[in-house]
Amino acid sequence: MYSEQVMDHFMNPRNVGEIENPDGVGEVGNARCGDIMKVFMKIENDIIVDVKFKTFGCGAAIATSSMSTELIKGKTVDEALRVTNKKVTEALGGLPPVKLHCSVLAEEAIKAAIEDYKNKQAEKQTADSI
Amino acid sequence: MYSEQVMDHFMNPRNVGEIENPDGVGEVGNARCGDIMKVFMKIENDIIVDVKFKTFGCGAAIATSSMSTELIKGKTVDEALRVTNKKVTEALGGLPPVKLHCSVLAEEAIKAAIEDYKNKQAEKQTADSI
Amino acid sequence: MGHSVYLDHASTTYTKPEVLKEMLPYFTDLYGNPSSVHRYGREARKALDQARERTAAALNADPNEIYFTGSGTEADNWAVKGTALANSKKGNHIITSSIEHHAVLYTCKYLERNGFEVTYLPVDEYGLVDPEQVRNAITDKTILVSVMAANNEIGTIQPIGEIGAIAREKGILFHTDAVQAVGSIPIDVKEMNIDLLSLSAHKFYGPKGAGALYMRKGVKSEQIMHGGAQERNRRAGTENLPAIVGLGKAIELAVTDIPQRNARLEALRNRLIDGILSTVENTRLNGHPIKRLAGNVNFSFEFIEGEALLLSLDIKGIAGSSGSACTSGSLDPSHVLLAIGLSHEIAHGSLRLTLGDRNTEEDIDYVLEVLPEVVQRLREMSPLFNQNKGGRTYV
Amino acid sequence: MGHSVYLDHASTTYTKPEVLKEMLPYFTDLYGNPSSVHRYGREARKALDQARERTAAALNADPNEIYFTGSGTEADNWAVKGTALANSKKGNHIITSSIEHHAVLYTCKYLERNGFEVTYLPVDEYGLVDPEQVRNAITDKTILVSVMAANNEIGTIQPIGEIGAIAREKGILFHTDAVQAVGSIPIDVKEMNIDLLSLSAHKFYGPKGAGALYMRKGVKSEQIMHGGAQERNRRAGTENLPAIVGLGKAIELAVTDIPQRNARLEALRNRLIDGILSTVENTRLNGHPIKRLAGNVNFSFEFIEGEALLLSLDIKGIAGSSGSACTSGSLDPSHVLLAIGLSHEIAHGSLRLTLGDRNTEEDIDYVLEVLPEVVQRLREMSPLFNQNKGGRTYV
Ligand SMILES: Cc1ncc(COP(=O)(O)O)c(C=O)c1O
Ligand SMILES: Cc1ncc(COP(=O)(O)O)c(C=O)c1O
Repeated sequence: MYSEQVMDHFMNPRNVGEIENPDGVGEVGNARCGDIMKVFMKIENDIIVDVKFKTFGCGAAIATSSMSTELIKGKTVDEALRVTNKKVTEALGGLPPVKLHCSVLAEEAIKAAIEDYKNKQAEKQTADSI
Repeated sequence: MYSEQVMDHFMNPRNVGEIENPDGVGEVGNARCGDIMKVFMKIENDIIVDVKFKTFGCGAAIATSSMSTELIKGKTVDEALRVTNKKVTEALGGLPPVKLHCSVLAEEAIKAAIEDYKNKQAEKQTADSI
Repeated sequence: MGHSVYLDHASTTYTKPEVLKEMLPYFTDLYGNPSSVHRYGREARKALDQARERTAAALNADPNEIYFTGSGTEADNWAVKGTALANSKKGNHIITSSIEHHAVLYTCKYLERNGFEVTYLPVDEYGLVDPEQVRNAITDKTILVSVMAANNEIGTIQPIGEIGAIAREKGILFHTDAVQAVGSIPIDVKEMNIDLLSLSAHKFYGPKGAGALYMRKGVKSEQIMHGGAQERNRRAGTENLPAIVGLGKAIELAVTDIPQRNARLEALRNRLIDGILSTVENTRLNGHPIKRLAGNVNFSFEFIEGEALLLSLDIKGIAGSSGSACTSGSLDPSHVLLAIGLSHEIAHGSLRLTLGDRNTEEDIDYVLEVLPEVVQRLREMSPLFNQNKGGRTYV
Repeated sequence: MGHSVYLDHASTTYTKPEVLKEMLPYFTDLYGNPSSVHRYGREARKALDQARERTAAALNADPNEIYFTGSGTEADNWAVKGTALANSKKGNHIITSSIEHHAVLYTCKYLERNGFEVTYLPVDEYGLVDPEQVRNAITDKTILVSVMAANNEIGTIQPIGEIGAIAREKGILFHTDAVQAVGSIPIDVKEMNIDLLSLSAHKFYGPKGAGALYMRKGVKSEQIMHGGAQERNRRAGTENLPAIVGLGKAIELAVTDIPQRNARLEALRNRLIDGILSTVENTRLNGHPIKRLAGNVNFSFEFIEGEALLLSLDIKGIAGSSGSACTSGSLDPSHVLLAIGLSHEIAHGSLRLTLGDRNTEEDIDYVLEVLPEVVQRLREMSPLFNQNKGGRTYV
């Protein structure tokens, strides 16, 4: 069912955990639907210097969380926004069709975290400029 | 499907053939339905001294023809009329349910032959009495 | 008595040893349910996928156009009911032939009781459907044409390519019951414009209990087996994996070397046909002389009844079948034999001998030795037969 | 890694060697079609009759009340659709439970789309149907009550004897899906007033591809599989003889020594349940504590998702199943878990382990060694779980 890469990222997920005082946090999904992904980011000079996640969900959800955080680590925010669910899926050697929605979850969580970061930046600037 | 007795009477049917100048002949069934039985009788002093049959039909039809002619041979006409399809079937060790109608065919053929005999007797008597 | 000549392959075949061999692990070791997440399930899923690919390859279809069923009958029921119900808004008219297998015919009768109209096309004396009659029968209410690829009783092969082309041209679904055809006639669902096709493993040396329906992508059809999400949510029920694996292997073998196997079977078949025609009088070969399945022989013998003939042959170690009513407990002889114009009485005296891969010339010669005697013995018992005149006309 | 612990017997069982052994001759030697006149056919017919007798004996039914099908699903479809359609003049109302298998539930949904009305009775927190609610749901339009004998997910055993008595008293047909119950609960169709009963061989160490419907003499039902005259003209299709022979043997074994086998299974089951309860926090046993199948264990683990749990166990060589939506590709978790009152989020974290005759104490101990670690690992990854507080409430 799952590729070797998926199983590897499921069993040995990269970047699991939380970041204290993150610069951006995103949480998408809900428990009712069976998957939640929460992403924490440390961002310096627009570069994602650290990223961690916590995921409640199936094997595909955990593996895509792991892979997508790997793919954006060290990237600029703009580069990270271009990491689509398609790229994550490809990097995992594909996903069963019924599991493709899990890769969307990861994409959305990352976007939400970056959005959160940008909002915070905007707030800071507003605060600074006052 | 068929009992040993049925198979025996099918493979080695008793009384197959015709009788020249029979005292009674009965034919029932029709080719359209897949079975015809024709019975020939030689009757002396109300006793069936000889009986022969020809049958177009399935294994059960042939076996019941054989068995029923055996059962009436040497019997009086009245005794023969009491040989029901049930008795023939029993003597054959039973028949599959879908084949029970074959045993009726034999009973009817015998009745028809006896009827024919009686009609001929009646005609003779009428002829005699004229 | 040593003889044992099985000539009833159209009824069912043995499972070939190499087919059974592939099936066996799925009973005791790889027994998982293909829907399960765990390794047993994944092993099972892999086997299921492989069987689907093999089946698709045999028909030039796509694997996800193949749906496994429990039998050819289920595939036929599904093909006809499923498309009828799903397309009833478009129309309520179905065209089929009068010599279909009961799995199609009685499904059509069922639909007739439920508001559909069915045209049962006649066939000619050889059992052939005329494609032009299909065309002419089409109305703006027609939603399905179902004509079998080859007939199970008389072996006649239908011009399904031509019928498929007409149906496609008119935008009407075309189903073919290929239960007897698979392995005997090369089938290409694309080239032949087939939208739905039924098959059954035990007719081509696979196991009983597995059939398949090919359904072209995009065909609108209702489910008839409700429940679990198996077969991409279109046919519920835990897959009969050992049998499906067997189907996959068997169909792969069946479509390999069709010309060679047919050449061998046809030689045996023709030897049998010629032998019967030259040794038994008052007989009639049923079905088409050339457009017939390589293994099919079907004769009517006048003045005698088919079941009695079968029993007599059976005692001699020859297994055949008959369209006689008496073999089925029904009242009428085979609808196929009546449809090609035989009278009831002649139809009752029919014998079908269907050859298979294990049959030999010796088998044929043995039949040719036994059959004339057997027919003669029964004729001598028959009130319809007059030894001197060679028979009387039926009443 | 040496461990291989199969705990998914409710999904499907292996075929017992002694069952397979009885089946094997019917593939390659005794391969005749039971409808055939010749000796191959007669041998097949004899085997078919024997399987029918064994099945009847297992249920205290009459052999001619047993109809073989291709699966438990087909038996369920037939039972529900067949009686509904045949009795639609009497009424159009069906009563069932909300925790039936989809083979019954989706058949009911299909009937709802076709003019029938269906009452889906609720169950209590243990999954029990209340017989009094059955009684109260009966109207003068009610034609069928269908309540399963035991649930496939949570193992709850229903009071089918009581429900049967009520249905009989009211003159309404009673069907029970006993697919999970056969071999686990003694069944007597007469004593329990059962009119129709479905079973499936691969759930009791028989082969896949064979099911049966018990239909009491005199029950009015329509055919759903049209075609040949098999099964006394009520279910068409060449019989899957090897599998039917296997069903016969398997059911004979299954109903022998139920108390002894159950005692062994229950000891293992309780060891597993107690072990999980004492080593893993924030868990919930689903189903009835006592009125449950001897081999069924079903837990919900908070904060984690079932498929991830299954995968993790699978890697450790443990095969289980889950009511999580993610195992089936559907959107909602098991309707059964929702019906007993679990929230969606808890239902997603469910694990079913179903024991079989080959499982040992070592298997159980191994699971108890592995499971707590696995649960812990997943919880640590979960945003819903707070290591210190032991979890947060769901959003
Ligand atoms: C032409 C044809 N269609 C359908 C069937 C039904 O197949 P099965 O009996 O395997 O369900 C058969 C064989 O019996 C057949 O010969
Ligand atoms: C309670 C119940 N009913 C019906 C079925 C359907 O049986 P099958 O998959 O063998 O058709 C199952 C098993 O899947 C079941 O557990």
